[in-house]
Amino acid sequence: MSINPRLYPLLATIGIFLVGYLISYLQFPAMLSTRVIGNLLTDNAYLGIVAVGMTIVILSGGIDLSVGSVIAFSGVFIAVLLRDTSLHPLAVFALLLIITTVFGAAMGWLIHALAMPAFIVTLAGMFLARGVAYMMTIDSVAISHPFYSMLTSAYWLMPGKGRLTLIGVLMLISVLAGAIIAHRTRFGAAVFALGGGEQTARLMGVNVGRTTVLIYAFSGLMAGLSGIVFSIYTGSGYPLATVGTELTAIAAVVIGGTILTGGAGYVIGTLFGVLTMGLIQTYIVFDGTLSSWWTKIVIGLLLLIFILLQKGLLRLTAFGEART
Amino acid sequence: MLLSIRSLSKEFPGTKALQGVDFDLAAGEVHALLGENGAGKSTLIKCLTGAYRRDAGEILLDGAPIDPASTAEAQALGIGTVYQEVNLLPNLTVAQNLTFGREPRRFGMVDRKAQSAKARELLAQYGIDIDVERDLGAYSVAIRQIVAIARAVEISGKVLILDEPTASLDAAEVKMLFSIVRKLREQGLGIIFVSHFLDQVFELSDRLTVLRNGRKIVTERTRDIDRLRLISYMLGRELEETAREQRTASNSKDQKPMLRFEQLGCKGVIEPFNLEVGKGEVIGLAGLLGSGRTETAELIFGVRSASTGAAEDDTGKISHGNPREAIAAGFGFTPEDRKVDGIVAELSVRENIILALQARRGWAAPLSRAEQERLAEHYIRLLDIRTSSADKPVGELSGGNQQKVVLARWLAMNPRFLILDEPTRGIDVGAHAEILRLINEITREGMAVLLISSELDELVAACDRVIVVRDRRHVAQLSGERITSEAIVHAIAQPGAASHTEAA
Amino acid sequence: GFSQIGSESGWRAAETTLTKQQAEERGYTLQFSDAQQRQENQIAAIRSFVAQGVDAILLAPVVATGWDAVLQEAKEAEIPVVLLDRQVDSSDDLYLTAVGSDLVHEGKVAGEWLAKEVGDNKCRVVELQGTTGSSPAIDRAKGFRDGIAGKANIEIVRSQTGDFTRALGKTVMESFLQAEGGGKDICALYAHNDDMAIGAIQAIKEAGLKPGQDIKIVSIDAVPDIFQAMAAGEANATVELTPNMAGPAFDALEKFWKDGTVPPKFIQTESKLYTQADDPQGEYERRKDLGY
Amino acid sequence: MGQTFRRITPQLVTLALVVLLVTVFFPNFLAVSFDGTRFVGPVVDVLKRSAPVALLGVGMTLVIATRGIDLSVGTVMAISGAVAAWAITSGYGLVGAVGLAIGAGLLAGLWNGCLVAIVGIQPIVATLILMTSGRGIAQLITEGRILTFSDPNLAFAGSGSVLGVPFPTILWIATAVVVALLMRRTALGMLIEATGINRAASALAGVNATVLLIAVYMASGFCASLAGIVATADIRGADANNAGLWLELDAILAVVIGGNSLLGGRFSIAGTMIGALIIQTINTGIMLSGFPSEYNLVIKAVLVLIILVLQSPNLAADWLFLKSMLKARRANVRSETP
Ligand SMILES: Nc1ncnc2c1ncn2[C@@H]1O[C@H](COP(=O)(O)OP(=O)(O)OP(=O)(O)O)[C@@H](O)[C@H]1O
Ligand SMILES: Nc1ncnc2c1ncn2[C@@H]1O[C@H](COP(=O)(O)OP(=O)(O)OP(=O)(O)O)[C@@H](O)[C@H]1O
Ligand SMILES: [Mg+2]
Ligand SMILES: [Mg+2]
Repeated sequence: MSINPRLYPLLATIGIFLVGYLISYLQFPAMLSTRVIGNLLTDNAYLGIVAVGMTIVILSGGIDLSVGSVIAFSGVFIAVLLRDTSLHPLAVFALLLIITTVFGAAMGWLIHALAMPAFIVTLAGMFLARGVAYMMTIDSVAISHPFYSMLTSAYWLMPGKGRLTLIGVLMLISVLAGAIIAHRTRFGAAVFALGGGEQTARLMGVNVGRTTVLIYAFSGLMAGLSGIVFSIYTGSGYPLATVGTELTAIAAVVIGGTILTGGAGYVIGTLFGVLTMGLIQTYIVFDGTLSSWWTKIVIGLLLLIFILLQKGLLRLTAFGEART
Repeated sequence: MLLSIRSLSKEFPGTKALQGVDFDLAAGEVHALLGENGAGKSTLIKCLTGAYRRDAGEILLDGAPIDPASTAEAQALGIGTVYQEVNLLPNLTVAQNLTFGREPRRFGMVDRKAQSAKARELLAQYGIDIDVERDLGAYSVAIRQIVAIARAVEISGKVLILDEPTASLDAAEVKMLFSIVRKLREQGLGIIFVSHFLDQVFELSDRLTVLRNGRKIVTERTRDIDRLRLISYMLGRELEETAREQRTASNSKDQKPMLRFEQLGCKGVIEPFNLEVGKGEVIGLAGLLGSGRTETAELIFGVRSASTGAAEDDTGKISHGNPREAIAAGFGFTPEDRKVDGIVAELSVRENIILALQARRGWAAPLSRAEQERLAEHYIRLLDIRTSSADKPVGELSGGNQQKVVLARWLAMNPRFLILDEPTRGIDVGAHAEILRLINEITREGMAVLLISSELDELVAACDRVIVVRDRRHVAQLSGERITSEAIVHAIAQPGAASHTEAA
Repeated sequence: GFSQIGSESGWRAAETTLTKQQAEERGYTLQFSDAQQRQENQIAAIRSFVAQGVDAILLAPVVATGWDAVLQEAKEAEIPVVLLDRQVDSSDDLYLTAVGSDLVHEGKVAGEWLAKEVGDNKCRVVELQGTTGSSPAIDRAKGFRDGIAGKANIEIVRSQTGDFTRALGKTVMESFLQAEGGGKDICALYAHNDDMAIGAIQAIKEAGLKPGQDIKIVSIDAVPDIFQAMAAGEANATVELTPNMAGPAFDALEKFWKDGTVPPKFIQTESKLYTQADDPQGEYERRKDLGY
Repeated sequence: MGQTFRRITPQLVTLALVVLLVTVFFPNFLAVSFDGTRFVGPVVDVLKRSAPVALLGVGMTLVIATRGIDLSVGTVMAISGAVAAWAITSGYGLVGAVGLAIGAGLLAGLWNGCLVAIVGIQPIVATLILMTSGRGIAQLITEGRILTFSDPNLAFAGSGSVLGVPFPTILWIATAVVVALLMRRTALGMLIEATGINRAASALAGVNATVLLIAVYMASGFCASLAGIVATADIRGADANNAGLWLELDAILAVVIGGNSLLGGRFSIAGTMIGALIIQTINTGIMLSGFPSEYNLVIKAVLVLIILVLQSPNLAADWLFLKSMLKARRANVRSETP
């Protein structure tokens, strides 16, 4: 067989997702409707987008804990600006994306210039972004703008009444763009190189500083975009929104087959990681009998099972490889 | 001059690595850079390519001063480098490594097809045909070394720097490399060549420069200098050739073997083999790269678990299923990749030396600080480890000195059976002789040694018995007078030779 | 389908228990979904409910805004939605009705009680706020200020968030005591929920003062433990927020299904004030098994 | 001793600066008085309130030294607290309650350790699993409400004092000292560092890395359970929903502010303890200063950033560089003048 072993983790991820879906379907036949599939894309759009940025960061051996707060900040920023000024949403979007990108770049610069671990710098970034969101408003602010209503109701009705929404499509586009950046550009190669080892990457001619700044800027950009999508999804800005999303995103990236220490993984895998997380959520809602605490326990256990399955699958293939 | 270095200095905390070094490289020459471990060769190269910032001095390329702040800049100037520690990315494919930073692009995107084609084409020059879409990490050290060389050659428009490129290559590959280097020389490149193999230096280089303790000692034409004088330049003294003398015949001939391994093997890794180890015996393992020598050692030391076989000594069966059991059974093992498996970089020289000892005593019985210091001082003196203090992090030592620290760790354990996997890789002539002398000495006290080496001379000089490994099988055994370079080469190359020597 | 916010407090656990009890008593099957305090999970849950085709949706919204789209979807699928205990900003034709108490009103009741209690004496009040940015915190702060409006003798000298938790309530109260001359300068405490008040009571006791006498304590929710404290004379007043929101909700739904009676858009539950005069021990006994 | 002191000098200076800053906004910060039974004052509060983060920090330092991370400590606090409260209300007595709570913490650590060391899951993911599901377990025990108890002995762990010093303070200092001594007076410290820096090489040298890793996660679980007992005892009730929520981040922050590298290797428990004090001083300072709550996070973030910048290794190198340059210039000037 001529499957490149690099692809095994990715194939394992996709395989596990499909098996998971099959099991859910056998239990709840309603799971296999375009409605559920459309929901899966729409509900996880913001997570997918932010996970794409997180994938790039993790591929480089870093981590970005600030994204959840940045999404919340974005929502508040958009809502407050649309409430208090007469700017067009598109202008606000542009402004926001510039801010979040610069914010990410600044964190990247600190990480590089101070030789501080990304975990800590982005942790401070996480406090800061949410703190600024609080300072803008502590209230949740509704967005009522005709342009927004248009965005919210932009969808394509699939056969079977499922909706393929604008934001769902936006997520798919982001994944595609992320995949191209990671796997088809020199910048992407530099990202993988950093993940393989900073010292070596430097000796191979990677401009470590510039690459680090760009990586976190990209993550900031994706977090901003995700914030926009989230504000379209909820139609409001709320400083307490998306607490802990960074951890969900990291989990999705890891389930997607990317190695947390960096240097190996696929952006497409992350899409399936996100969908897997969504599947777990949907399954639990369909089940509908779990108490609050059992919900938490079951989510953790399912996460564990997915990771163990993936590890087992990889070990099996590695074993097969060794024997040939 | 193509490249001139004027009074270059570089200081690390506690070490003056380079002091006012001058160096000239002409177009169309191979210039060897020589010196003991820690002399400053790698540091000079790193200052030249922007990996380190120099403290003082200037560098002229084609007469114009250059000041590369990063290796990327040096590459852009046409300086290609193979660094001492393999400097490629195991998590990228071979093709990505080869074309890194200069990937062929179409519509702004990396063109995978062209990339692979180019990689295959580059490797073809070295007679290598592998799947370039696989991760580099899946290939052996030798392949990685060649990929690094191919990449550096491809980048170098003017200057090619090779820092110990042949350390993990075998004869055929070295030959291939040399022919490529000669071709580049004819094309007018300047080539800097660092090696501890003096034969290779004499074979390849036009001129040579010797560094000692961070200072330049001499630059001469290679053909004007002889081996002994070169060595005395490097060491600052004459080398006693004691180690060259044949080993005093082993005294274990008629005694019962101390250890016996029977039908030890692991599916897909190495065929089952038998091995008897006598007290005070030095057994050599010879073979090509990838023949399974390291695997043999790993099986014995329990790094890999054996699927068949058993070990026993005169008290009965011994278990060695993992390194700790092997250590308890009195084994020791210095792995071939010292950076990955040997040193604990941020711990001090002292802590690295006592690590195994402490691990055996258990956490609750710490060695006293005084005892630790005594041990460290002892081995630093015994092995002539060049370090400013016993408390220096071992990662800051030069490569050869790191190797000596790992050796010291095991000597401190005083095992009865010590496995040395390429113990002299990257070690200078002086230390090389030192280590061989040391092997001689410790075995005289009864320690048995399994010596894995790619240097046949070394095996010939040190061993009582040499086992030849080919294609993951132990195929032949030579002993006593029969151990000669020719015989080993013969046994490695000739399938038929096996039965012949074994019969003898 | 019932989309609950989460289980961040005992009160909410009680609400969940009561909702399940009510559903069981009336013979409905309840699809329960816990959102772990996250709106996105609630939205996803409602969409799943719609996809599953449930008969009605109960929603305890984690935040007021951002429900238009998903409520619209439910409406298109002709599934009535009843909001529990918290309000949303959406236009009111998107849901059948909302059952809840008026958070501002609760705060106001507490404030008015304090105003009456201290009369014209000078009173420096410290405030333990709920989670910054949450609607109860915002509204209860506002209501309380409305309640004491016009009383120049009552002054809120310090307010800091206690995150609705007992532990932070205690921690923050300790620093209030430090900051206000060891507590001698504080006349009353207003806590946005009972849990924080209970934590604060411990802090006051440990500082050597008598809660309920040296410092008057008024809080909101009426959970069993505060009645115990009131019975011991350590707390003064609490404003009830009943966890039985499901009862009125099911009543409204049943009427709606029977003859299409559209209930009023807001069914307000009572914000009853309890003081030490209201048999706190008895109230405690009555409530302690409700799953708080 | 002198070496340890030199190592944590930057942290001590930072702590002094933070204290100074808080004193500017709240002049009485340093005032301590004795009210007959115990010391009172903001500083005493800081020493007492740093108990959870400091206790978590002890275990976290060890885990991080092995190049790992333990995100589950906050959750383990909640579990242990719930177990303690449940045990004491079901009549197991003080010893039973504390024993069971510590047992729960050790068990949680064993679970994490096995996932990391034996199954080979990356620490951050392995502990993330317990972080999410563990809180469910804690809630399962308390059934989602606050499980109150009235046992004065257990409450002593939270609010009692010995010789006027709050018990939590004594507990965290004692734990830190015992663990630090255990690490440095035996070879454990070095073996842990070796494993963190290079697990493969350590294993080849005969270090039992697997057992060591599991032990380290169990130590973290143990410290978390102590923190959980303190937190529960403090409010005389187990609040499974909120106990230890997000405290793992503060603990990690304390470790890093304490001058330890997240990449494992060399560690200093004393540094982490100062780190915990710095964080708690900031927290208490924010509360005392009377700014509105919505500013809390921004103030904390900005202070943390400033501290990180000041302690950055690169900046330290720049300092040395500047200093040596000045010295060199002065030397030059001197040699030129005569
Ligand atoms: N990063 C570093 N930090 C501190 N000291 C260093 C560092 N790198 C090298 N040194 C010191 O500089 C000196 C020169 O080292 P260098 O690596 O250049 O030696 P070398 O000639 O290449 O030796 P070898 O033959 O063993 O490779 C040594 O004493 C070494 O300890
Ligand atoms: N990191 C690795 N990953 C996968 N395979 C490897 C790795 N290192 C070596 N191998 C494979 O293992 C085999 C043995 O390689 P190795 O070079 O260790 O053999 P050896 O006989 O010990 O030679 P030497 O000691 O001279 O290097 C080779 O076929 C190689 O492809
Ligand atoms: Mg070197
Ligand atoms: Mg080998």
